[in-house]
Amino acid sequence: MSSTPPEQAAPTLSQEAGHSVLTLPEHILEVLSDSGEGAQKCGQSFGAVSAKMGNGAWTVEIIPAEIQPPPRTPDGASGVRIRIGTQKITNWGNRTKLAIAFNDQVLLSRHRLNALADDAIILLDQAPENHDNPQVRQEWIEALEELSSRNYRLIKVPLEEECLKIVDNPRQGKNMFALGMLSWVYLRDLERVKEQIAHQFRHKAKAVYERNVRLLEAGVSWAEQNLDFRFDIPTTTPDEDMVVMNGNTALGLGAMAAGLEMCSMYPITPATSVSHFLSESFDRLGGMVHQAEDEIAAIGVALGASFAGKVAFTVTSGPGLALKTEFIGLAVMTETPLVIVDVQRGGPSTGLPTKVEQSDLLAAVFGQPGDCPKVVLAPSTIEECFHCMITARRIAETFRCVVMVMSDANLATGQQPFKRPTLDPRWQSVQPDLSEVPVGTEPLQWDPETGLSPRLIPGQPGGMFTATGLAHNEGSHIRSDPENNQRTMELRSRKLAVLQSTLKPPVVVGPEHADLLVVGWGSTRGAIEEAIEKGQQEGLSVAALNLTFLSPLQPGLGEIFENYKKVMTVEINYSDELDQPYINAENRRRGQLAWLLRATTLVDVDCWTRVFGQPLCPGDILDVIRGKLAAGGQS
Amino acid sequence: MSSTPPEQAAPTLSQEAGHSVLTLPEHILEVLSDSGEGAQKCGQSFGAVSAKMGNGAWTVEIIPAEIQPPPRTPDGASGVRIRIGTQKITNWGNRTKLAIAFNDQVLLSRHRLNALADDAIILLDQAPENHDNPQVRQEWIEALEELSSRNYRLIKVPLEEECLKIVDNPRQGKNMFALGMLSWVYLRDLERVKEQIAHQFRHKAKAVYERNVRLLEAGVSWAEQNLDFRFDIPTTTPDEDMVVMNGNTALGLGAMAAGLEMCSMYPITPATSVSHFLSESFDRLGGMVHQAEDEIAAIGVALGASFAGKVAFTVTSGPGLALKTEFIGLAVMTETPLVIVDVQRGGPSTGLPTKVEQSDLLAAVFGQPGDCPKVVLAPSTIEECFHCMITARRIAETFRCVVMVMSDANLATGQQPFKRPTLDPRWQSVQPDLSEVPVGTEPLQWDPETGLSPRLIPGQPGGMFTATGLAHNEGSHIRSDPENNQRTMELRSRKLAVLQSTLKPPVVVGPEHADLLVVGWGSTRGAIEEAIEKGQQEGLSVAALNLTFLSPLQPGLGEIFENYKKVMTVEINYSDELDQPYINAENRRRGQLAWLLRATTLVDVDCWTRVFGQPLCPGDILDVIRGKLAAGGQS
Amino acid sequence: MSENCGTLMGCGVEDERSFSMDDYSGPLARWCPGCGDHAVLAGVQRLLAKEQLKPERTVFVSGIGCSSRFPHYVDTYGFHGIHGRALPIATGIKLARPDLDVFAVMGDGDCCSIGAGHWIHAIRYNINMTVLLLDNNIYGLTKKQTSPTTPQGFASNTQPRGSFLPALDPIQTTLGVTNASFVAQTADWVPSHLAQTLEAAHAHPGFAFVRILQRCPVFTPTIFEEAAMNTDLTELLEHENGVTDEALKGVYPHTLYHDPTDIQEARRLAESSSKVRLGVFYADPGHARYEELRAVPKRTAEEKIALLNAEIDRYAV
Amino acid sequence: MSENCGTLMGCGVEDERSFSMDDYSGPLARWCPGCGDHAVLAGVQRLLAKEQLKPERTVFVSGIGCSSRFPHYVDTYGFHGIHGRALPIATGIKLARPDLDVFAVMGDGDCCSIGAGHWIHAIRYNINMTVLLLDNNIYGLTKKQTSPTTPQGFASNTQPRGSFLPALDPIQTTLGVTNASFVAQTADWVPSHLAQTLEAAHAHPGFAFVRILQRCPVFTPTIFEEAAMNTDLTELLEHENGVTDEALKGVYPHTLYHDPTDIQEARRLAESSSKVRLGVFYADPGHARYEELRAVPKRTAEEKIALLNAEIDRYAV
Ligand SMILES: Cc1ncc(C[n+]2csc(CCOP(=O)(O)OP(=O)(O)O)c2C)c(N)n1
Ligand SMILES: Cc1ncc(C[n+]2csc(CCOP(=O)(O)OP(=O)(O)O)c2C)c(N)n1
Ligand code: SF4
Ligand code: SF4
Ligand SMILES: [Mg+2]
Ligand SMILES: [Mg+2]
Repeated sequence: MSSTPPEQAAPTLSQEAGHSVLTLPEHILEVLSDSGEGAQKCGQSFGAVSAKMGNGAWTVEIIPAEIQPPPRTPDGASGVRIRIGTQKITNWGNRTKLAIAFNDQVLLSRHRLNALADDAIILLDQAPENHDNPQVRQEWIEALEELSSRNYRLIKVPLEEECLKIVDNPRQGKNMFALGMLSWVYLRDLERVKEQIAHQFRHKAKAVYERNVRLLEAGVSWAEQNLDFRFDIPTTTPDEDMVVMNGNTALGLGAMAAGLEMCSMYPITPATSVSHFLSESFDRLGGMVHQAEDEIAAIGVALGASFAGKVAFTVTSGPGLALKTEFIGLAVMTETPLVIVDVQRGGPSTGLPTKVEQSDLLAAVFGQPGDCPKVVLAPSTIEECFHCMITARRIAETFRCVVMVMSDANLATGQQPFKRPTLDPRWQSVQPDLSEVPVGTEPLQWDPETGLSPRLIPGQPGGMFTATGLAHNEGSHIRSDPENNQRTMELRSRKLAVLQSTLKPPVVVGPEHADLLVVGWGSTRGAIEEAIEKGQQEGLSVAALNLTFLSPLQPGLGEIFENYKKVMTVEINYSDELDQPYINAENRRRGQLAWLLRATTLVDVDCWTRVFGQPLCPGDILDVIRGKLAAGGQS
Repeated sequence: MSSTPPEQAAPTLSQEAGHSVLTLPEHILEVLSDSGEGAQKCGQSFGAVSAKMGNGAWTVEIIPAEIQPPPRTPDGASGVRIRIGTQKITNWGNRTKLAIAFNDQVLLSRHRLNALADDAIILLDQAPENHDNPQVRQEWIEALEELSSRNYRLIKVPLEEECLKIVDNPRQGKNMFALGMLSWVYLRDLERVKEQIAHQFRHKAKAVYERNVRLLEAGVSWAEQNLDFRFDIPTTTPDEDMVVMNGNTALGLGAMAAGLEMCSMYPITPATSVSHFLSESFDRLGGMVHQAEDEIAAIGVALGASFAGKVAFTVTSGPGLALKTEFIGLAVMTETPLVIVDVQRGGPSTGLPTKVEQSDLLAAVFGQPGDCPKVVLAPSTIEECFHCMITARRIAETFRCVVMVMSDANLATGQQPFKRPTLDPRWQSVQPDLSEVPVGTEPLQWDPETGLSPRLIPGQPGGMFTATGLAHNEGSHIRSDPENNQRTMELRSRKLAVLQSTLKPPVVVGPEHADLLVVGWGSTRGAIEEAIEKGQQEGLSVAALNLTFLSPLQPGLGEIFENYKKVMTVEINYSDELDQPYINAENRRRGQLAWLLRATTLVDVDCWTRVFGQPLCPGDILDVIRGKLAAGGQS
Repeated sequence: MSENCGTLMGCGVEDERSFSMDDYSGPLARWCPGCGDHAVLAGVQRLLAKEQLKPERTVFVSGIGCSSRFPHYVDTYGFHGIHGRALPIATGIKLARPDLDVFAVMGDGDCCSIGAGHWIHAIRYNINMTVLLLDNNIYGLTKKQTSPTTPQGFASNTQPRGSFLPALDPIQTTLGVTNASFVAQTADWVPSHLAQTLEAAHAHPGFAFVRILQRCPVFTPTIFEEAAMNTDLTELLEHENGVTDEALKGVYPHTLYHDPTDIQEARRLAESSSKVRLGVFYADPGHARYEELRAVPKRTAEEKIALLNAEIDRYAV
Repeated sequence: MSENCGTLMGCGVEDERSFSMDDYSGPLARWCPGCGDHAVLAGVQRLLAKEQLKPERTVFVSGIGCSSRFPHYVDTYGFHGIHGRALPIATGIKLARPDLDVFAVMGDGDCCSIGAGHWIHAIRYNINMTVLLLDNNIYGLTKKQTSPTTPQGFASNTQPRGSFLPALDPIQTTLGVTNASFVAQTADWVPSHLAQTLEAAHAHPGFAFVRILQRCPVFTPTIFEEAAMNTDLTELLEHENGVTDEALKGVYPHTLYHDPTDIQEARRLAESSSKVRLGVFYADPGHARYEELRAVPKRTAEEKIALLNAEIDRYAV
């Protein structure tokens, strides 16, 4: 699962049909519109075509907080960033090099967020400049003034005007015109683009497809006639079959591949789309999405289904996870297998529902009253979103335990090509065996060494028992004596140690000994590894480590950390910084993984974290690495 | 709040009216019965009288899991342990020296739990020996056989027979007869005992009182005629006014003394009795107990009331705390003052509802998705149960934050005499000022250094705003930009550092430098301090530290720990032990406070924990200390 | 009602076992002497024996409370869950395994207070299960706190000067929920009526909600005393499609002919309160059943793989 | 209805301010163009101005959803809470401060799905507040998932082949709960009816539940289209104690005389479904109100200390 960031090869310039073509190892572009103008569709199509042609790609949606925010407002910007490269792309990169904006205001939002490179090329619809409404014209003037603080190369495009030649409502045309422009600029294979459009409109009338192709072609020819730059990001034909999808789709497919048979959920952003995807296909496979009346019922139904012989899962995000807390305890106590997917978003409370954060880690590991040992793991790529569900289901069943899968909003909506998984029937859960069990078979016949025990399933003659969340013995009979309570807690806890004993130490990316080790978990992996690779190219002594298992932690961390002068985590969650008022090393609240690592290894693990509601940029991480290494000896 | 354990003075023997009177610094006794036979009333009366006479005392209820368990079953044992001493008593001690048992089976339960000293004197009702029912007679024989494995001094008492001379139903008489016996054995002031009975039956007919006094006196004279031992635990007249109550009553009184005006709750053992107590008196003080439809509504109502200008609180236990998780996040995010009392019980899940555990610490500190800084504190004595509510209310209001008070089942039902609090009107919350605020006053006018801000209360003209759990700015307006999110998290977190800067380092009990420091929190304090004091008397180099604040931790811990070769926690929660299969230093799951301390101080804090559903015994802790010190250099 | 053995994952062989009430008895029930829960347990065991339900294909699900200990005392499969959440767990079991015969047992706090949201929605889902509300008008296990069904004025430990509000009527509330399909009331002290009501409920294809008036001699000894002693205070609802016990009619002087398909009349009867009405208020097997609407095909691992491959193809590069 | 100024912690001085609709306007509402929530907001602001409610003594409480953004757009105090929990928060506010005028605004998912338990209990508490259910038959904010009130067969992202179950009827459900005191239905597209219904609800002393049929042009454009366009599909409930708009009667051909104190008839009307019925189904000011029953004396700190000392004396040694 290691990533190879695009090489920083020097760009080469060539000449093609009168236009300079700059060959680059990678590029970052954005499509920005008012909500409802289809920038996301345009961008996702562009990303998919690029992946199909053999580029590495990573797309990130830019999602406004409202359903239909007012047009022409910075807050309402809707769009997508696409980073493409010759090699595999693992994160959204630093700043955007080329942006197509359907109006000045949505562009401003990205400008204000410092998302655009200082020398970015910007293709901006010029319609507002001469708008009927004087307020719009005034806003345009002010926006251009504001934008002039940077060295952008701003190109006015008659986007609306050109579209009106083909459609009545330009709101439904600009995105295809833009796709045409981009296809020309990036030398995309037009046939593939049309195939993509055909697929997209496969449920619509043919005329719709044709109109969109006309828009596409108009965009191509306008660009050809008016633009003086093109970018070639060389493609490499992948030597294996590839698929491209976002993390939530991958989680859903993974769930089906794992043989999970029920997804019991309650809608919550950014987790819901897992269930949207599954609602379309799951029942054909004999599975079921159950939308429950609330999050508590959602996990309760999943637990009931698991008790009855399935391994069910539920998918949620922060506020929903909070509501499931009590039921998680019951699943742990009754040793009912259960998979819980938490697609993390910005917190606390309702927080930033559409934005990324990694702030549920400690709540996942420690959040339930009483002693609740459970497995917590985190996918770090879209591909891992798929495969982790298979791992999760298998662990849940083997260990009769709760497995929490910590994804996040960055993985959820990000698209990335990856090797097409070769499905294996053994990944599927085995249908429960309902044959009779001998008299005396206990429902919790714990192995005294490992704490493991086989499940009894309703329907098995002779196996009748009552599961209970009260303290109980191997017969699941209520017991409150001290020894039994101590022993059963021991056995439930032991399972984590047994699992841990089967795990391998995590693999460091970079030198085995160095001045600094940067540790991360989940979706930040690509950005961190790219940063340390850049750092190494600069001669910095730095390595990276990504942790898939957070509970139990993989073995060998202490030994690994010894090989580095300094260890720090990089996370998308909150930590105090030492230069802030009142904060000192003693009272500092630290990043969540940093906490876990410090308590476990007693190594002085530092952290750098941000809660910007955005994925981290490799460039910012690199700056942190430089700073940390420059800070010299004091660790 | 330091405790002085009873001195281990040598017992003295004297002769009084033909009976040997043994003078002892302390004694532990138990009264054991079937549920409904009133052993608890007997024991609590005995404890109260002892306290009034000037003994130190600590009572612990023995509570069966069912409401009316079948009679004559070990599981159904109901009763009370009372430890009295010349000096202050801070915990339930080690093993019982004298037990009165109303039948052989309830006695067996305590025998099996190893709760009785090897040389305990046992006064056992002899009625079952010649019972009509042969099964009962058989059980008696087997029980006596089982009990003979110890050196108990077993004395058969015609308890039922004697009671039947006075009452028709001995189930309603034995406890008073027993109280009489105990009063004689322990030289209690009979007038005080009668006063106590009078108080107890003040709502009943005079005849009831008189019948009970007859039973009492019968017990006294039977003892006088038949027993050959008496114990004198010398009393000291306290130089200040004292009160005696259990921890839940103290929490309730503390809440009223603190000026809290609403307790919004849902019944849950062992927290409910706080609200039972308050339901009787709170509304006379202008307060209110609201029993909500569930735990979520309970905290929601409290939050609403706090928003409207009160400081409200809710009281719960593990499963209820789990359900409140989401609302805790909302309170943190909206900076609404709120006090949450968690009377901890055995977990996980429904666990051991009537038994003690300290397993909610990490859930309290870390249990909410997203970054939820809040204050967590733990009373360690009944007296602190009272005072901590005043602290909690004040912090909640000053810092506009959530304060969690972690009590437990041991404090909840344990009774102890302590200095009568001198009430202070300044403890009361100030009635909200509803005067107009100037235009532009923001609802979250954060001090940029401290993160503190004054509350605006509905009713204040000019102050209108909408509280929200979404990310927001000082105006409480929804904002999703990166800087605002980072800054507001910083400010909410900062408040903890500011509070921490006002706290004093905790005070070590025992030597300032030693081989071992035992750290604890909450109700284990008395047992730990008694153990280290005994240890010191043995010449062991050991000290103790109790932490009142768990979030933020009090300052100076790192420096304190440096003065000890080894540091360990002693807690009533679960931890793996290194000699168990598969467990090693790396994968070991540790006590909850140990985790916090390791991560904070990077000191290799070890732990010894038990989940026996019982308070810890000083003797067991002392054994652990001996073992830990014997283990020599390797820490 | 369950489709026993054979349908989904069953044995396919004719079952020759026969079961007595004893075959369904778990460990000795630990309720207080005189607790109405004992009578309900006996009634349920009688039903199980009468219908010869296979112990291994029967599941009792409960929440937390005195009444929720129920599953421990029946020798079938069981899930003693958490407070208020019996119905989601039961729903999950039945959705996963429609072949199992599912009973849910709840207390009044459990069902009507903390569990109220699930209760409303489970009525609406109308999943085929037998649902018993053991209503003692009090929180038993936690020792006498007011429940939603506590009569106004009745003193408890949390409302010591009497319950503030009129008691919630679970029958009326259930009848208000769209898609309610079976609603009945019986009492622990009328064993034959209890038995017949349980039979009718179990036979009903859908969510069969039975409120059982249940005596708690420890905390609410007075509440049902009169009704249990004085037969004049009871009115039996009688109908050929309801519960009709000729023997009982000799004991109870008041009988009312009521057609349980008439929901308007059912609501009217639930409203007026001069007598304790026992019987089937409403029953209509024609309502939409969620688990039926959600039936999914059974697939082998290989079939799944094939379908899944087609699914993945949609994302092929 | 609130007792403004003076009672509990008020100013005692005559208030000379007068408020226009604009005085109640917060920042520009960010709902989609054409969203029915805009009309409800306008109706509420009209009510506030009509009743001259003091902005500082008025509190809007909501959960999470499109509709729950409501408090942000009214310039009074507000609490934008968490999903499903508007009613507990509103209850806490009103219990603590009966002098405040409290409104609760909820979506159909918010109130009838995740909030169902609180909804049932809030109806029963019957605390004096005005409660608006903005029912667009869908989860709006999370982008088109089935809600309990989604019509059977209507496709959503979680039930793409159509909602499985018949829609829950919030009016009928509310009418089933003991102690329900005011239940009305109106629609965002009939402003004058909306306004009068809000007035009646606000004037009602108790929990005044108003279901507002609310158009969501983005996710359920078809659901209310017909009803909003074709006046023939609507039936107005008319009564001197209900909502009666002579002007509207000219527009809507069907009017039904209904006495809102007749709960049986109200339930009957809520049941039959050929027309969309707008009006007051039930209103009776005589029901027990929890916050009234719970009124506590006001005490000074000194009084409290004295009472508390007496309390502590009980524990003196
Ligand atoms: C989440 C949670 N809240 C509260 C409790 C405490 N509790 C246990 S049983 C119970 C109520 C019991 O009353 P009821 O449901 O009527 O059942 P009964 O005991 O009367 O049969 C409560 C509040 C709990 N176990 N879990
Ligand atoms: C605890 C929790 N669960 C789920 C969500 C996600 N969520 C936000 S709004 C909503 C439902 C919105 O539908 P509705 O209540 O009908 O309001 P509308 O948007 O239609 O006005 C959901 C499920 C959440 N924010 N919190
Ligand atoms: S307390 Fe009441 S309900 Fe509970 S077991 Fe005893 S009699 Fe039954
Ligand atoms: S999505 Fe629907 S309910 Fe939400 S704001 Fe838009 S139109 Fe209104
Ligand atoms: Mg009950
Ligand atoms: Mg809605």
